[in-house]
Amino acid sequence: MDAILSLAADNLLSPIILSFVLGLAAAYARSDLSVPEAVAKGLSLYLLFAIGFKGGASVAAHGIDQTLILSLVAGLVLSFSIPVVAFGLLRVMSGLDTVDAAAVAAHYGSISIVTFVAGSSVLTSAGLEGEGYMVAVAAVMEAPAILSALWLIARSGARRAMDGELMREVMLNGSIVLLVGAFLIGWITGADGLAQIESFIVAPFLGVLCLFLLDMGLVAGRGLRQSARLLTPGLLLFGVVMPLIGSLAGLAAGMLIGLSAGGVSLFMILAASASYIAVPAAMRVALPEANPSIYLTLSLGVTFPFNLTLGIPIYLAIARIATGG
Amino acid sequence: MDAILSLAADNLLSPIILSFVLGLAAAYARSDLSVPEAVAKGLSLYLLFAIGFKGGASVAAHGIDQTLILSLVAGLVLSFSIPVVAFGLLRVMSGLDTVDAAAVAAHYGSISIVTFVAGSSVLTSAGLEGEGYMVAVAAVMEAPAILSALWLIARSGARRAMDGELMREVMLNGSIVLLVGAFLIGWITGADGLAQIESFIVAPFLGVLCLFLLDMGLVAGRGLRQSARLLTPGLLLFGVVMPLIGSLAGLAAGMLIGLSAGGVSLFMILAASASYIAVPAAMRVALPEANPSIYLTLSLGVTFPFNLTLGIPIYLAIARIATGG
Amino acid sequence: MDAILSLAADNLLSPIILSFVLGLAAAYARSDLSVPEAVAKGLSLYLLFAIGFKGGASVAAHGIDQTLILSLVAGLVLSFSIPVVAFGLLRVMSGLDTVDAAAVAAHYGSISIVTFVAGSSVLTSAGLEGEGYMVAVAAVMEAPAILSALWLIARSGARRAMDGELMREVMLNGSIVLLVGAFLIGWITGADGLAQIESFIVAPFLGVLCLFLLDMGLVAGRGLRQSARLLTPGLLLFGVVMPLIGSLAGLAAGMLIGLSAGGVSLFMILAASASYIAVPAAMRVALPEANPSIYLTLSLGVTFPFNLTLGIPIYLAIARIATGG
Amino acid sequence: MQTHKAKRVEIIIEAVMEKRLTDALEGAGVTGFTVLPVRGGSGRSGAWSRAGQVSRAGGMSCVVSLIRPEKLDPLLEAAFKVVERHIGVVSVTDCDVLRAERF
Amino acid sequence: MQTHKAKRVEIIIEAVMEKRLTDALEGAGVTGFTVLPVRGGSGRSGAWSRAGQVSRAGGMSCVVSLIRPEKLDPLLEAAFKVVERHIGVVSVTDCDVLRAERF
Amino acid sequence: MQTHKAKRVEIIIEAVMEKRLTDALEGAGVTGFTVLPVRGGSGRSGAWSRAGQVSRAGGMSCVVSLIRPEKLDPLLEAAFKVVERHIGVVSVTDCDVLRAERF
Ligand SMILES: Nc1ncnc2c1ncn2[C@@H]1O[C@H](COP(=O)(O)O)[C@@H](O)[C@H]1O
Ligand SMILES: Nc1ncnc2c1ncn2[C@@H]1O[C@H](COP(=O)(O)O)[C@@H](O)[C@H]1O
Ligand SMILES: Nc1ncnc2c1ncn2[C@@H]1O[C@H](COP(=O)(O)O)[C@@H](O)[C@H]1O
Ligand code: NA
Ligand code: NA
Ligand code: NA
Repeated sequence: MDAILSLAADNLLSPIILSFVLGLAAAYARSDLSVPEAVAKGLSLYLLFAIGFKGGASVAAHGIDQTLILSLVAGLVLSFSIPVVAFGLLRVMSGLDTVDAAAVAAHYGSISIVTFVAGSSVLTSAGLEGEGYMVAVAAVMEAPAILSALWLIARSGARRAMDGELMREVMLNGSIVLLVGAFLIGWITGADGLAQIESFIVAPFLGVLCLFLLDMGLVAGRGLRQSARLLTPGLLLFGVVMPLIGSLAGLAAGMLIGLSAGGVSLFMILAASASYIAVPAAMRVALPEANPSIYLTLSLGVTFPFNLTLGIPIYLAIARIATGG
Repeated sequence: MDAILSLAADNLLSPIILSFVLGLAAAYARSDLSVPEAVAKGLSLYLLFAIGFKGGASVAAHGIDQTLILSLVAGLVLSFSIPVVAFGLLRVMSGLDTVDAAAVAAHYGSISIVTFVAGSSVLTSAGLEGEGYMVAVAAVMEAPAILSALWLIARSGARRAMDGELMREVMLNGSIVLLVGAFLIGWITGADGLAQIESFIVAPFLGVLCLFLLDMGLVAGRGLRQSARLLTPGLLLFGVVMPLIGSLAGLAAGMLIGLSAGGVSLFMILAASASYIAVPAAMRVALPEANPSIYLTLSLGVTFPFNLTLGIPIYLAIARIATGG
Repeated sequence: MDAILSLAADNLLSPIILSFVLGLAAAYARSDLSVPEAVAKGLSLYLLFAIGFKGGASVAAHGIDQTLILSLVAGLVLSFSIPVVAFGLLRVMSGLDTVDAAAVAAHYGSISIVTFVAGSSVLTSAGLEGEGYMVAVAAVMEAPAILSALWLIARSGARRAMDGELMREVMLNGSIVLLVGAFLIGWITGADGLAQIESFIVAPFLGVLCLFLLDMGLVAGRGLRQSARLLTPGLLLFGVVMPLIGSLAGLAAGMLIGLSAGGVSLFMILAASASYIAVPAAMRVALPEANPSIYLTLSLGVTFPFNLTLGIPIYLAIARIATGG
Repeated sequence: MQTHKAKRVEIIIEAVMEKRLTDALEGAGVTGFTVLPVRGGSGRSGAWSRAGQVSRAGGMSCVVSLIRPEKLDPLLEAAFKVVERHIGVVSVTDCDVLRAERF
Repeated sequence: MQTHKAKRVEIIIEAVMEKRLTDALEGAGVTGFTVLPVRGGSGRSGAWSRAGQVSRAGGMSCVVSLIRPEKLDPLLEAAFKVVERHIGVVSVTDCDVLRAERF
Repeated sequence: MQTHKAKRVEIIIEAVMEKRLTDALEGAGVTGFTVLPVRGGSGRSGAWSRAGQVSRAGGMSCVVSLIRPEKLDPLLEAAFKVVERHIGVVSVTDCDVLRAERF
């Protein structure tokens, strides 16, 4: 318990968390501080490229075994099934109707790559490292949850065909393609490749992450300021309980596969995190009736900060205890 | 004298000054070289974050004493009072009417953070370092001058109420919030935090500053090309004399408080510099009748280049002599 | 032969090439991955500034001699004359009319600075280094080809006056001004200047290049997907044969002047490369009747990838054999 | 100068639907359109701004198309099918255009 | 398709006044508007461009609002109070809109 | 509110020709215009998008000018000379403006 608390305290007072808090505070104070859209996108391209590449290079260094395949499959299974749990919980805990509940559920089955990135850097500073291929697992977990959500809605009568075009958009959305592509490049070019671009993707990484989290704080804060009234106690509770549940599913998966303490932590983080880029876009296309303020506020305004501050240290501590690592 | 000249020569031939000159020259030659707005904003976010953080980390390292409070108070006093001097001078030296004179005066009471940043890097290469909290002093000096200018106008009859909304906008403008926020983050996370993001905010800093000054040269050059005809000899002279006067006020403040040679230099630079971001925006809201071409051309086209090239080495030399440092 | 193949293989599996391939693949798969326009421009500003500065710093370090002047003159001559060859070839190999053929020819007489940048980094990893002033040669080779193309058209009757305004635009376009300006700054500030901004322009350079090539892959891929049908076999062949011809002209020039193996390689690369930024813009002004899809697809979709993957290693190998370096 | 009667249709639509809309316009025989970026706005579903956003979800595009009057109805039908379930607005203005052969 | 008469109001205003304008519009009962970025322009006070600018001072925004005809006057009154002392232009065009229930 | 009849001219033109166009407008006595960025579009010469582009070659600008009705013809003549050989479209709409003294 002490270890968790001290880790959480360290984490809370790190530049990346404080940058997020600064963004939140600036938004609440209605400062005009803002990051241009193009710059925010540029930062996210950098983060995806860097995290993907490093994952690939790490796979090149450590080799792979069957745990890679098992992890990918487990990721798929989690992404497909978590929305069902989330949907059930939401129907019980909140007054959301089917469409809104399914839309929210899709977000929790999918993942947030920035949470993953932040988690990885906490792992690194705690002296742990996850399996490099976990970025590939992150990529496969983005999309399936969307299918589950649409299936949940179809089940309840309001047939909603997933058209092929949307399917293609979701599977080939920019984040997935860049993450997987950079992963493959890192894998192919290995240590040599990493040496060439290390001072771009490794050294300044945490600093870039600070600026990006500042921006996320601004966006989340503005969203919260506008939509906090939508957050009923039930929804708020869901936004904190659901990641814990997800993390336990991730724990189970990671332990069954036999991942390292780092890998198990990352699995927990992935399962606990909620999408705020790919899934919202897909929901606007497939479920325009669902209120975006609900799912965005919950995912970006509640669950993301929770994971960033308390969640990650908790998952890490649990993973350490569970794996004895 | 020799020391000043050699320092000035060194300074004039540094990459950052030459980048500014390149921008000026490109604008004069009507090249289509330009930095996208989003990129310019991104660079300025980086510079504010980095300079704020480093200031905070330096405070964490050296501790603080009552000079911090005294410096903040002195900064406030300077920012409030310099516009009064500037206004008087302008009324004597130039044919500007009350509104234009007050608007210009507001710019000189406030500060230019890029001049501060450039000055800091000259200090560093001269082996000096100012008190880390001078970035906080920079932040408190941004806004008061605006109030003084509005008071100057109110005095002369043309009542102009400063509405609360504008007040909030000015106090919480993005640059102030980011600068102060990053300062606090640097202070809280200290040496540990700095170590984490050093290769982002320290190593590439001067290079980023070069690109930003290239952009400032382009913007200043375009402004000058369009509005140089507004610069009467009286105004031009003001644009060079006023920073010198300001710097002496800064010198007095720094000496009274007992700052180091670096700290005194920074105080001089702040007092000598003229705003070109926050104050122009506030003036457009509060004094739309004032001609922006006058204050922008003077601040960005005359005083900024003067400080960058000659002013900083002069202030530094004076500070060294005065403090015996 | 083996050396070429192994160099080509190394090159093909480098992060920069694979990043380009990733972009191409993403565009072909119709992923929505994209780099914001402002970010792409920001990256290109960085690359131009860095390559120019490093060239200048290298001149400051090694001094210059008459080969500088000779190289500049040779660059001018090549840029003026290559379009004539290209035009003749196009009239024979493809069904393009005079206007389209002249427009394409202008692109091949001019140069692609990214090809130059990529070539320089291959040189560096092969342990070679070209004369630093080759970036100045690159700059002088941008514009003359445009004049040649307009002259080719005028010859064939369709008089097309090059107005002074366009001339100025072309000579002072942003890339030339930044490249030459940064070169001069690097030259003036020399080793001192380089030391100040090295961790900005040297260390992260290859990583930035990766992101930029990813973007170029996306843009090239989208262009190809839309316009591949315009590429008749004759045009396709031209897109591969013309760079080889150009490179031989560059080889002759470099050998006559007596450049190092690195310098000869760079001359070959410049002569082989085809513009895709400055010349297209000039052609839209001067020859609006020419179909941009043809020249852009050929230059960016065929010749650029060819040079990037196979061309550069070939030129390098030839230059080594020819110079015995 | 010689001008010709035409219609200017302006459709403000969610960015995620932009491609579907322009595909539908092309399907309806529209020969040209221009897409303007949108920075923010407000409507019944609340206010929004693109500042700092990465996802395409919270953003709109503005598609402007100049068409011959007789093509208005097919265009509106096609556009309506896409915007129907989505937020956004469609407006039509009378205008005159140069170079009618282009439409 | 069924369309309805409406007005399209386009206000080009200094960026620093944008928030004050949209607040005033909301105060006047306007239910929706869209903000387009502006890249540059020229007028009696000279030419300007956003290239390389960091300050919001030298920039304009374009606010477009579609409204029912009867709301035009309150909107213009409200807008006028904000733009009065400032540079910028206001234009009104007749238009037809789909889905009138949205306005 | 007091409004005045005016014309709203919207010219979508290749970015490389923007400066030439606005110079021509100024030559024709136009007192003001606003330039909006354009993100993409489609026409007889194909579809295009600014995403990831560095060159100004493949891009368009949108120039909007409000003018007194009597200035329409000189404006169109001037604009036509610039756009003549180039891709792009020109449209004119009737509108009402506030503060006619500004035009
Ligand atoms: N009356 C209107 N005039 C202009 N734009 C509008 C209007 N109503 C809605 N919009 C735009 O369409 C978006 C969605 O509107 P709504 O469906 O009302 O939430 C808004 O955020 C605006 O960008
Ligand atoms: N007639 C006009 N048509 C379109 N935009 C205009 C017009 N006049 C002014 N503007 C815009 O409003 C800004 C300020 O105009 P002004 O107040 O005339 O200096 C200009 O820079 C343009 O962006
Ligand atoms: N009918 C139209 N409505 C709106 N914009 C158009 C139209 N036709 C062409 N454009 C714009 O002008 C560009 C060039 O058109 P075009 O000359 O037809 O290839 C297109 O890419 C569009 O941005
Ligand atoms: Na999840
Ligand atoms: Na000052
Ligand atoms: Na060439």
